[in-house]
Amino acid sequence: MFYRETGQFKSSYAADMAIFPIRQDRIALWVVLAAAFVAVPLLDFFQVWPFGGEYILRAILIPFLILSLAAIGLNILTGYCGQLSLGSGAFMAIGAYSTYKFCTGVHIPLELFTISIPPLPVLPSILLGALMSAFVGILFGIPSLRIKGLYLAVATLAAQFFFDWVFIRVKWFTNYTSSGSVAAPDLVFFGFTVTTPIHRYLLCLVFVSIFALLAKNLVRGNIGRQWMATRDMDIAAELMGIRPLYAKLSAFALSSFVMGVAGALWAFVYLGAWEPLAFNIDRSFQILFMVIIGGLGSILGSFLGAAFILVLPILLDQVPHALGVPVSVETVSLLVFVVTGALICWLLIVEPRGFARLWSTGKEKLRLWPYPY
Amino acid sequence: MIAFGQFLEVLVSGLLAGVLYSLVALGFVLIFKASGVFNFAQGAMVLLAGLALVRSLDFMVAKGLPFWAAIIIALLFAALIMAITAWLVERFVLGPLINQDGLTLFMSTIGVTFMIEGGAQMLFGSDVYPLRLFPSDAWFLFESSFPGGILVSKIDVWGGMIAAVLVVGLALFFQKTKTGRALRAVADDHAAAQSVGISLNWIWFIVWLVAGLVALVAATVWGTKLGVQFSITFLALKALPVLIIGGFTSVPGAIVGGLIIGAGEKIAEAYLGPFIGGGIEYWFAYVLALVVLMARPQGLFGERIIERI
Amino acid sequence: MRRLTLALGALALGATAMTEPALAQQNEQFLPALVYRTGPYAPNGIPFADGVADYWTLLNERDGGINGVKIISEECETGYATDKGVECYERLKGKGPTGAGYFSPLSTGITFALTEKAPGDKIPLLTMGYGRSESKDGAVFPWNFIAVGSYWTAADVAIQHIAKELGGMDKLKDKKVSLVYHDSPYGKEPIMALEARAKVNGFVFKAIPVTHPGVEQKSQWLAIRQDRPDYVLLWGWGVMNSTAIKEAAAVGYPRDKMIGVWWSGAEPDVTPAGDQSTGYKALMLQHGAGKFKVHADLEKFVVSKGKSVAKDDFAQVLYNRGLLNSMLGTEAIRTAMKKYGNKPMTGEQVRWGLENLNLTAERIKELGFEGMVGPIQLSCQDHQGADIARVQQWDGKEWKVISGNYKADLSILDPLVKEAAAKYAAEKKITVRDCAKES
Amino acid sequence: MRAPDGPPVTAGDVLLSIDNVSLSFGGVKAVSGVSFDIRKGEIRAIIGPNGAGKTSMLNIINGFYHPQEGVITYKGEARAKMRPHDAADGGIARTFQNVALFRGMTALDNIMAGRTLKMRRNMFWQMLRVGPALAEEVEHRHRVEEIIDFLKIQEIRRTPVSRLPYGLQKRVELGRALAMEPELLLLDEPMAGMNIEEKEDMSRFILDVNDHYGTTIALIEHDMGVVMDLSDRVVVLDHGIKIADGTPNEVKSNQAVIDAYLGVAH
Repeated sequence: MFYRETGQFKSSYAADMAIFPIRQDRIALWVVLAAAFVAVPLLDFFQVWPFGGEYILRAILIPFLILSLAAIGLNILTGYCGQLSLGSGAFMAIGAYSTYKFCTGVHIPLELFTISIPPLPVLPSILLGALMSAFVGILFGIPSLRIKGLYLAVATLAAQFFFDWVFIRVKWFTNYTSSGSVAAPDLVFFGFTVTTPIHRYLLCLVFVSIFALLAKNLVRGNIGRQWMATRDMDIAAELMGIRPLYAKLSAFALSSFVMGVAGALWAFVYLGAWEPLAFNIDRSFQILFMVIIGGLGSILGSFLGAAFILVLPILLDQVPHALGVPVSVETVSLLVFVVTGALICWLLIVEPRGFARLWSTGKEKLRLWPYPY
Repeated sequence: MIAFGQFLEVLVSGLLAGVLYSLVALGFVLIFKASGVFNFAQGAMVLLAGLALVRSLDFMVAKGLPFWAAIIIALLFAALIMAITAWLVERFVLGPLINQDGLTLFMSTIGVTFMIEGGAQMLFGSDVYPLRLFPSDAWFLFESSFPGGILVSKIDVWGGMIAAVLVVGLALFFQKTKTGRALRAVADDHAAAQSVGISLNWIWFIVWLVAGLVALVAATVWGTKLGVQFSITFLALKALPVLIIGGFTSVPGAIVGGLIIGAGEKIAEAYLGPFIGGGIEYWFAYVLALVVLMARPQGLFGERIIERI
Repeated sequence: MRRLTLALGALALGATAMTEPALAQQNEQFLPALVYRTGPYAPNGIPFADGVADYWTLLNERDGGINGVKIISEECETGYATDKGVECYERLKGKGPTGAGYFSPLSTGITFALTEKAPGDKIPLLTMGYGRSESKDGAVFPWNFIAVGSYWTAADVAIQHIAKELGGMDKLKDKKVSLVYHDSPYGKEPIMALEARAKVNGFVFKAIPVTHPGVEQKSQWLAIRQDRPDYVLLWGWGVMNSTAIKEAAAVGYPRDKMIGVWWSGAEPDVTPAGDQSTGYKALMLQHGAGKFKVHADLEKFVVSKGKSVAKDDFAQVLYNRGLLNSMLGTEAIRTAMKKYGNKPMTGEQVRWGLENLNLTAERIKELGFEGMVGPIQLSCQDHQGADIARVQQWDGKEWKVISGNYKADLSILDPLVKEAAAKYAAEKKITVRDCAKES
Repeated sequence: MRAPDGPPVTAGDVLLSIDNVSLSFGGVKAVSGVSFDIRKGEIRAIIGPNGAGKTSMLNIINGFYHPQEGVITYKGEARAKMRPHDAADGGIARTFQNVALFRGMTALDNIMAGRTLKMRRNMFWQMLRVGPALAEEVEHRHRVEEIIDFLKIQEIRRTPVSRLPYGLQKRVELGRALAMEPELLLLDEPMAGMNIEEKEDMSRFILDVNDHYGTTIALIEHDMGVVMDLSDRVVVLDHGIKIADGTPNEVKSNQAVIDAYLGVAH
């Protein structure tokens, strides 16, 4: 009834090509953004339920935002360009460690000359770190020109394990600390030091909003169509003049760039101090789950998937305690495993294309409601 | 001479270690071959089989049963558990997902992994349970030719023999039995197999059961090697490069892939490792697999991918 | 529609759980426990968590809490994953009338992450026998308490024990000592101290990494078989330890020439290898397995009442370490109460208590820990409080103490601590406290 | 590598010529010694029984297969081994025997994808999607809307192509090829599986394309009636060998062609 596009006429193609051509959707987006940018800080300021303490911000919203960003990164590669990757953790790690190096100063003495970069502020460091990640992404994307599907997925594990090893073994990356763990420097942006949870949250939110918008622009533009064409039918795409080299490597580069930013945020904003284990194979799988459950080829799906995979186990974990059921922690955490697994299977049976498809089917139904057709 | 002896030792232990990875890789191959499902849960199935085996074994030994009787009953019990798992997976997960694409099926097996990992530990406990089925000391061969001899772990040799028996058994199963032939038919063409009256549900149950039994065999060897505990699930990650080198669809490929990966990673660790800091086995196996894939994108024994339009 | 209601119900429940209105009684001390009872390191995580919980139960059952303040606690499963640990920390830090008293994550990765968060939240970290070795320096790390021992202490004591077996420090010269370590910050910690020792004593040191989780170590042990080091130090965790012992047996390396760190010296590390473990040695974080006076109390007040969470891990090495961990924490709270009064302590107050903790021999005897741990005194400068350790040996059935206490050579270690702490302070721009000025 | 940019080819000149081309797959000959040419502005049909090597011929023309022997001259320049996208660069577009649309995309996006080569703004501009990038997107959308109007598929613009009926999919595919503004359009059985009405529509589209845009068209078709009506010249292949070449009427009365279609033994 209320969700109708009747009477909304577009007078230009530009309007027709907006992210949300339907007015109700646009309103919904503004509501979400307002909630994220205004309501959350206000609720936090007045410590209104459920924002008492910092738990929601620090343990749920911040990791949710960062992992959503990583999921957007992987979605570009896997969802839009169809290149299955299990190396997300590695690209996040490259982003994190490179950012750390740029923040603390790069000094490489070579035979003939010395590369020396003084410590940079955090923001340029993050962007440069992400560039490093993009560069490595291109390098590890080259095999995709020959290797396809699951074979490629397993091949990307080479990147994962190689970089796990590099960041443990090469002491230069950790500034020669005795244990090889790294602590992030202060987060200073334009002279302002980000410390409180709400500031950290807003920082992540800004990054995620910008990158989500840029990613959305890309996927609905020419390059996005090239990616999807390569995904859906690579031969036909090539016969139409789409260069597989350019399409695939640009997807690898952008995806790694976004994942690099996510990695830097994960290390600097969420963890604060980290070891390579923070970006191990489990992280790669976690992000792949998010992308598949959320919906391949959907920016919105990246958020929904991240929410499901991250938040569901945390919620489940607290249900018995909230109900006052005396169950041991061990049983609860095993139950969480079982229930999460069962929900994943159930969701796939209900809608194999993930949350994003559920969402759009729901919208279609809503458009027609109360009529069945 | 010493150097050559050392090389031989590294090579032999690498080859044998590789065969042990193959034991896990075989389970992947079986399911992929018959249903096109990349079964992420294979590692978890090894854990489940191992836990079922060791816990029932301990229970019956504690009840005073002679060891040989206890081990037979325990094996049967573990096989039963794997059969139940196969039935549940087919009935409630893969059955409803028939005709979905590979990625969805892969994701669903990840859901299955969570359920098996949680369920197995809930039923049988999450501690470490020692299992001693095979001797775990070593032989020292050719001591006259090489000082100290060439070390060969007995359990690795046992593992190798078991893998050989398993491969022969699987080959016979596929060639000689009606079910085995039906499995091959399904692997070749789902729709055609259905049209001649082969029930896909039955086939999927059988293939998961066979993969479960392979997991049980792997659990006897790896359980003896490591003790039955959660870490056993990590073996899946060691089996993946084996799988890609061999090709997802080839049983002999899994064995050959195992030999290549095992020998390759051990030789790299022994001769390249010292120069770059060591601990390179894990990624070296994957890089080796990547190099093979660059030459043959479908693995050494995988079916050739023909591009048509 | 019914589904939706259910889903909403679950959400609401979750949300309530997260807020947990402070309905709890005011005279309760909240103590969180980050545990891992599932996952790859569960066999080691379970006994420790059991010991921690049982000691708190004992205090409540026997003494009615700490000076009348009842202990309430909540476990949170981390699965040894850093991000899960951080989530648990955030979930538990504000609970109870005064918030969490202290945290003991029992994971190097989580310790690193929490080290960055604890100062902001004003909650101390009690990392007994693990974590950053340089956090001994309380001037730089006011919130970290690496009480009883650090990995550098461990490394030093291991070398001293080797020297004693060889017949003197001078005998170390040109001997070969190899370290087989878990390839992670945890496993890498001792390398710096061992390298320093090798320089002083002239032995040849070699570090051999094992990739996490350590299920495959054939190459490493073949290298050891060929290299024939005089001693092998083992810095493993979880499945890596028992696998190392088995591989050592397979290549014929004598187990009594192997010395594990105190995280490689518990029952789950040796039992999977069966008889092959016989003769294997490990350091003790002062204590070992076995029952002491406190265990009699535990049996009387906790086990017999069916309130113990322990199964067959009662009085095992890691269970006892859990007891010790809880004892240190609660004694710190008791110390803090002397200053702030007998009421629930805030994290900040517990920090003061830890920093001023002085466990004398008499007090330890009173607590029933005599024979498990020696006197410990913490201070602003010294957040470790003790630099001694012993060595135990597995005789096939149980751990036997085979040495007296060794005191780590601080002339070697303290400069390392100073240097590493100063580097951390510089990188993080921390204003170093002046301990001379603090009481 | 760029496709040849020879001197401008005017109507009636030879646009593409194929000289003595042979192609085999592991010993099996798909095409052997075939020569024919395509003139600017004509509709050229390639016919023949199943397995005659027609699709292989199209694959050779747009660079997907590389013949072992023979020379292909396009716009006056003999071309060396080239990749399919170079053919696309040179103005060769194509539809497929079994619809090869991008199944996950809408009809509109499929056709927009055909504009890829014409779009110049780089990734950075696309990311921002303001100013010149947006203007470019709008401009190409105009061109695509013209094609949509032309093919009368306005209603299904936003529908994912996997949900469209077969006939419409074929039409979208034609639209996608047209969006490339090709000089040479290769149509592989554009009317396979269609009913009479749909065939008539498609025939009209093909003729209109040829008329309006002056596009040279080479098509493979089984329906002889359609071929005879549409094409200017016909080349007949059988078992990879050219057996006839000429106007529809010439070909119709050629004995070799009749034999091939009736299956007379050679």
